Amino acid sequence: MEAEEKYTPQTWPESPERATLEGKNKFLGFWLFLGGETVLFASLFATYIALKDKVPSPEHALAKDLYELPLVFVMTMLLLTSSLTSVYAMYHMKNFNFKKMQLWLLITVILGLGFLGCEIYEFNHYYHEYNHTFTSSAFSSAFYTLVGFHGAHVIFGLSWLVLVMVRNAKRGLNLYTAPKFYLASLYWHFIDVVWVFIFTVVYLMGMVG
Amino acid sequence: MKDRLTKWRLLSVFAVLTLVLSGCGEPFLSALTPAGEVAQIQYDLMILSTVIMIAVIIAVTVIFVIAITRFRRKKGEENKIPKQVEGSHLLEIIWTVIPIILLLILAVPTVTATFHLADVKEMDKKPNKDGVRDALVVNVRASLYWWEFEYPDYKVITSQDLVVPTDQKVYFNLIASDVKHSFWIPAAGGKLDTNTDNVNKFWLTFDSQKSEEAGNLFYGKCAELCGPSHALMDFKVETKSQDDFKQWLNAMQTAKEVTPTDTAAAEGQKIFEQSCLSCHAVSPQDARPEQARLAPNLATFGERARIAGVLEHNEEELKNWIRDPEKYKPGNKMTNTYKQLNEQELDQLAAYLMSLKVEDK
Amino acid sequence: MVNNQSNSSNPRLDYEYRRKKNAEGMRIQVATFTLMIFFTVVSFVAVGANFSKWFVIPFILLLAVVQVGFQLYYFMHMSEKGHEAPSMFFWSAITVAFVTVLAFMTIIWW
Amino acid sequence: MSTIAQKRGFASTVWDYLTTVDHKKIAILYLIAGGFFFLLGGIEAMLIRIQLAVPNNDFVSAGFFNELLTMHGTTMIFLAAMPLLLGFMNAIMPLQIGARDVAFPFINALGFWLFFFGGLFLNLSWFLGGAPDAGWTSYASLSLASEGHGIDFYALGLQISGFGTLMGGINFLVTIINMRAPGMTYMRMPLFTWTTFVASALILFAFPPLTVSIFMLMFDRLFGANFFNVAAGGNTIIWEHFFWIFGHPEVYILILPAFGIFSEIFSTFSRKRLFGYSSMVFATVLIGFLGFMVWAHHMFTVGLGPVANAIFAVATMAIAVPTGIKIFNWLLTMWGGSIQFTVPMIYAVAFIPSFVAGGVTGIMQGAAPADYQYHDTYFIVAHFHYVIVGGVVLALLAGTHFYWPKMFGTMLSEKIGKFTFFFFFVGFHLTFFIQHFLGLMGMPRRVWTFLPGQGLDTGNLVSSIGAAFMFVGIVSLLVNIVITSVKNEKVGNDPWGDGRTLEWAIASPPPFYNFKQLPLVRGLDPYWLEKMEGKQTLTPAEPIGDIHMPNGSFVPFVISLGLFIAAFGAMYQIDDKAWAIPVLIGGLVITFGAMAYRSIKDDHGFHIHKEDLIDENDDKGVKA
Ligand code: HEA
Ligand code: HEA
Ligand code: HEC
Ligand code: CUA
Ligand SMILES: [Cu+2]
Repeated sequence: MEAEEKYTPQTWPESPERATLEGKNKFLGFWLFLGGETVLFASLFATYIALKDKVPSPEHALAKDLYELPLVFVMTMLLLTSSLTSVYAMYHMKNFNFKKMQLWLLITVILGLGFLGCEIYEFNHYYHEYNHTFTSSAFSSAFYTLVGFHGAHVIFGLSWLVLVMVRNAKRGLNLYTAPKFYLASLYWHFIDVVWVFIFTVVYLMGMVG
Repeated sequence: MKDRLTKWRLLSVFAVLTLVLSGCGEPFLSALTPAGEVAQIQYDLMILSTVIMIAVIIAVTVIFVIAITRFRRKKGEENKIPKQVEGSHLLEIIWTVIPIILLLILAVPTVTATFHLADVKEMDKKPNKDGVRDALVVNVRASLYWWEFEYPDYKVITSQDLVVPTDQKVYFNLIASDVKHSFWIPAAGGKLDTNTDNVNKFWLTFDSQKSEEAGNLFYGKCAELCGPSHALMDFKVETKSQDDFKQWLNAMQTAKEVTPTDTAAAEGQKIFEQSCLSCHAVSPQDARPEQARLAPNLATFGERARIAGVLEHNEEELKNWIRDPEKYKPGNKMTNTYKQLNEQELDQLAAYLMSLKVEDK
Repeated sequence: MVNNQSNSSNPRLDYEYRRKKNAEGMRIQVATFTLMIFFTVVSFVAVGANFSKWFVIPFILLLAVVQVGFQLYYFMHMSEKGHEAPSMFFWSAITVAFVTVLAFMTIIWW
Repeated sequence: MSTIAQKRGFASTVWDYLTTVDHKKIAILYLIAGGFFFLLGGIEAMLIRIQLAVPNNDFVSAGFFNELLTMHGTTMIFLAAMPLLLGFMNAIMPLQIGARDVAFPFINALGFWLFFFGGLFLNLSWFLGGAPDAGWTSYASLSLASEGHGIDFYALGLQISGFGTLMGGINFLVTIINMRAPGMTYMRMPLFTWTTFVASALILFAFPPLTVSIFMLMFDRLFGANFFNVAAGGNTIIWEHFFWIFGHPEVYILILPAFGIFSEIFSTFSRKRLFGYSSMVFATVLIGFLGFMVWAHHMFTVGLGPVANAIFAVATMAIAVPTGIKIFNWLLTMWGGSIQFTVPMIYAVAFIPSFVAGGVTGIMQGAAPADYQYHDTYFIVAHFHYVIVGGVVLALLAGTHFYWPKMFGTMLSEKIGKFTFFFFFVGFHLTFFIQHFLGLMGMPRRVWTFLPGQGLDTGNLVSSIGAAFMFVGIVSLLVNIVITSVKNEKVGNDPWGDGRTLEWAIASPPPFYNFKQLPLVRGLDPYWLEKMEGKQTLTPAEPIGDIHMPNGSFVPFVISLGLFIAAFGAMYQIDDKAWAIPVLIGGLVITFGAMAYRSIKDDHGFHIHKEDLIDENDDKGVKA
């Protein structure tokens, strides 16, 4: 298979993820998919905004009762940093340095897991402290759906990263594997993009009122 | 062949159009016989747009007919290669600009009318010292297959038959209590949804002369799919002159509970109080909160135009209805909520219900 | 953009030059990252400091938008060539997204 | 078929179709499944019309009628019209741009099977306790109140088939952007390819809101969420917005490819280049864009307020302009041409007045205050059947006749075709024209019966008679298909004689690898250009070489089957059925297992060697 042809740093093309037609197709298809995801998340944001603080009776927790800035700040830092680390991974991919790429991807995964841990803690906290569950009000449904959908993306993104890392550990970098790494990292960035809006629109604006 | 077909169709368009506009459709139901300011504005807009559209259709048809008759492949031309034209800027401009102009002609009255019809400022004006506003306000509540009309300033309630004065703006607050419905009196004006989430407001007027032509009784419909009996969720609008309307309101406000005189009706009342009163009220001044008002208010039942909105108003049908409402309105909320009744009880109930009147007749 | 099945690119490009370019690119990325962290901190501080909400909300939204621009154009390489179609579609998506959110902020008011 | 694919038995043909990733075979699958659902939706329509033929009819019960009308609308839109169009896109678009296949053949197959299983799931509701009954729009308050599992079937079925459609959309976009033959610039793409492109973009952006709202509906009904539950703070208007943010672009997803098919037909049978090609392209894109800005015209009576209504009214009207540009360009394409009235062309010609009639009522509805009268009446029913039947269905019928030879290598009978046309066309106008007046005269839509004495009797009877005509028309089409298949008279690559675009340069049906050598495109209507220069073949853009082909795969079927199974589990878990949760999990395991299998096991496909290509007799591929 020509795509699995061996390369050296010298012969490695400039944009390896797009060097074959297959890679090019995947690259474009994935970007289009992200376009669709953008609209999907916009719909969830819109729903959240419309249902924010809409609860059946006054004893239900509202946005400003729930959120705590320090935790969100930690989560944000974890995720933003993981975005940078995955940029590092792609930097090394461009330089045809497989080992370093894997290493940076691993760091990315660890940071992502940290984020996920915080989120699980957070949801658990809301549940135990405020009895704020998925079914308690329109507000809670919208909140958990938006943030949870993002969380599900994190889980999926992590699994994907791990899968490509493990699957290609022996194979190394070639024009067949490069697009896979590249797309997984794009996906990871997209998760970060969504989070930027989540922490702004949900948490920060929730605190402001 | 093709072109004759088109011409024939076009002719029939006009034929049908004139037929309809000359009064096809029933005056108590049709949107084509507007009976008030709102319906009239909408009707005018419809006519304006129809005229524009017919102009468009004619333009298209003319080009179309010429094209397909003149340029059909004729015998002996099997190998003709027509000139491969790319396009024409002039034509492009023409058929961009003319439609824009036509649309502007339509857009201006559209926007004006949209705002005019949504003007309900009068409703929010302060009530006078008796708590009565200058504007006549009716709260409409739609429930699975029946309608409730409350006159909040006068504290009276009626169901199924809406009573309104002519030649005066009537303002409506609309809401639904279970699923979404839509409040529509075609002859008086377009519909507005009764949402479950919020109160919608609009106004209508009923022209006295047009009302008379329609027999002072308009048909109202539910226009939003709401379940099996959506088709049967009709109501009636009774129009009265302003004086008669005042009298009616007065009668409603002062109405005493009916005490039947004949024995059958009196028996009927007993049965009613046992089996039916938990849902149906028989006094127009029902003070219970709306969640408790589970069924049509029957205070004016003897004066209704229809039973349950659709059946003929007579004792036979009334007994049929009580015997098995499901048969007449599938999925209604009354079926199986009361005990089985025998024929005698039915007769008594019917006698009682028919005696429920507010205005002496 | 046309159908060229097997174009395993031209490796002749100066290897050293590319290394340098990549390293330079990476420096920009790190700078971008620093800015993003800065913006984030500013947002959190603005909220924590209890400024008027009429100031804070537009302000943090603006910061979020700028940050996302960084993510898209630098981290996700949308500024590089070969991203014409992706950016066209992405911007269309953002338009639709914006209209949707706007509608839900304005015409669902009850 | 070719020498490479040998003759097979029935079982292996079935297996071949279950595992195919070839765009042409997937197209046939779409055609069969979509055609089946069309007949189903048609039968439902016939039952509706029988019930409404006379007042106070009790041919069907009220509840059953609601199920009929819901399933009619849902089936026709999601399971018939759209898949049939996707079928034509699959069959023709890759050939038109000179591609070997679509960009992601595997995903293409997956898209089909998801649609198929979603549709199957939805229709199983008939046998499992009742179909959905809240209208194809499934407005939230009613759909939450609806008892039984009907609405759950709706939500889960559409969710599954919606994923399939979304994949199809992305696939076509990538194909068109990346896989065009040398010289096939954007402004040389045939109009059908362009409309496929724009429709796919609409799919990409319109389906996510539907996905989200169906997700919310599903969670409200099955998992206790409160998005639409007003008592818990929810809001039903959210559903309406999402449904129409999706729903309005959806109608353009339907009509644009139909426009594309007609554009090809007009220029082919007028023997003329499409008039105003670039403005046609521009208009297509503009319609797609405006399509996202007008959804609230379905909600004029919801009470959004005068400002919103006015804005959306004006925006709605704006769509008349680009659509008008198209209409006039088609007319001018015929003008000065040499028109041959083949069956496809008859449909195309009949489409113009029919669609214009439907389009102008659309603009009338755009005038908000007038729409307060039209909304939810038979006027609306008339409008959208005029645009859908008079636009989309006529295009599907035209396309069936037009592309049949390309897809199957045989010609449908022209004589029966004209018969079909006559009955369908007359029936169509008879059925729907009168409905405008029914609506104005006060007949709401979605009513299972109507009372006598309201002036609605005659109109409804006429309408039902018209429907019977349409039925006869469709039956004759089926007869035509059977006769043609039995006769099996093969035709050459350009059976209409006036083919202009690349698909007519290749054998009918095309070999499984499409063009042996990618063609060099030198302008709009490349095949026509070559013919005008006296050549019978296209100039190749490359020497004969090995062709890389993907392997067939059963995985798409399994992935979709898993979701299909999981859907039952998700639905029945609220009934506390012990088996439900295991079934849900089992189904998901199948799906994700198959996905993991796919991503872990590499499949590099195979090569057809140059030698084999040369060996084959020369009427395959690009004749060079
Ligand atoms: C293929 C499907 C299709 C198409 C193409 C259209 C096209 C259009 N539709 Fe239609 N529509 C539907 C399918 C479609 N519709 C469906 C299914 C519903 C009902 C859904 C439901 O409730 O169940 C609906 C409902 C619907 C409504 C809501 C009505 C209501 O429920 O109250 C409105 C309101 O504005 C509307 C408007 C339009 C407009 C303006 C166009 C325009 O695109 C039409 C443009 C075309 C022309 C105008 C003709 C050609 C132009 C010229 C010749 C130029 C000159 C013209 C002028 C100057 C006017 N449609
Ligand atoms: C692509 C979309 C599409 C198509 C093609 C059609 C086609 C038809 N529609 Fe439909 N319709 C809708 C989309 C469509 N419709 C939608 C979205 C609604 C709204 C639903 C809602 O309110 O929620 C609707 C609603 C609707 C109503 C209103 C129902 C109501 O409000 O109560 C009516 C009533 O006349 C109707 C009639 C018809 C008819 C007669 C056809 C005919 O053109 C059908 C022609 C087809 C045939 C005649 C097929 C014949 C079958 C055979 C030949 C099979 C024989 C073979 C075997 C037995 C193997 N439709
Ligand atoms: C659950 C409460 C309930 C009970 C108990 C009940 N009804 Fe009803 N009734 C309804 C509802 C709801 C309707 C409206 C039905 C519809 O139109 O869909 C109705 C309608 C009617 C109507 C027609 C009203 C009109 O305005 O046209 C009559 C008459 C009637 N009921 C009589 C009775 C009698 C008599 C009894 C007792 C034997 C009774 N009802 C018991 C709920 C109830
Ligand atoms: Cu109430 Cu329909
Ligand atoms: Cu629309």
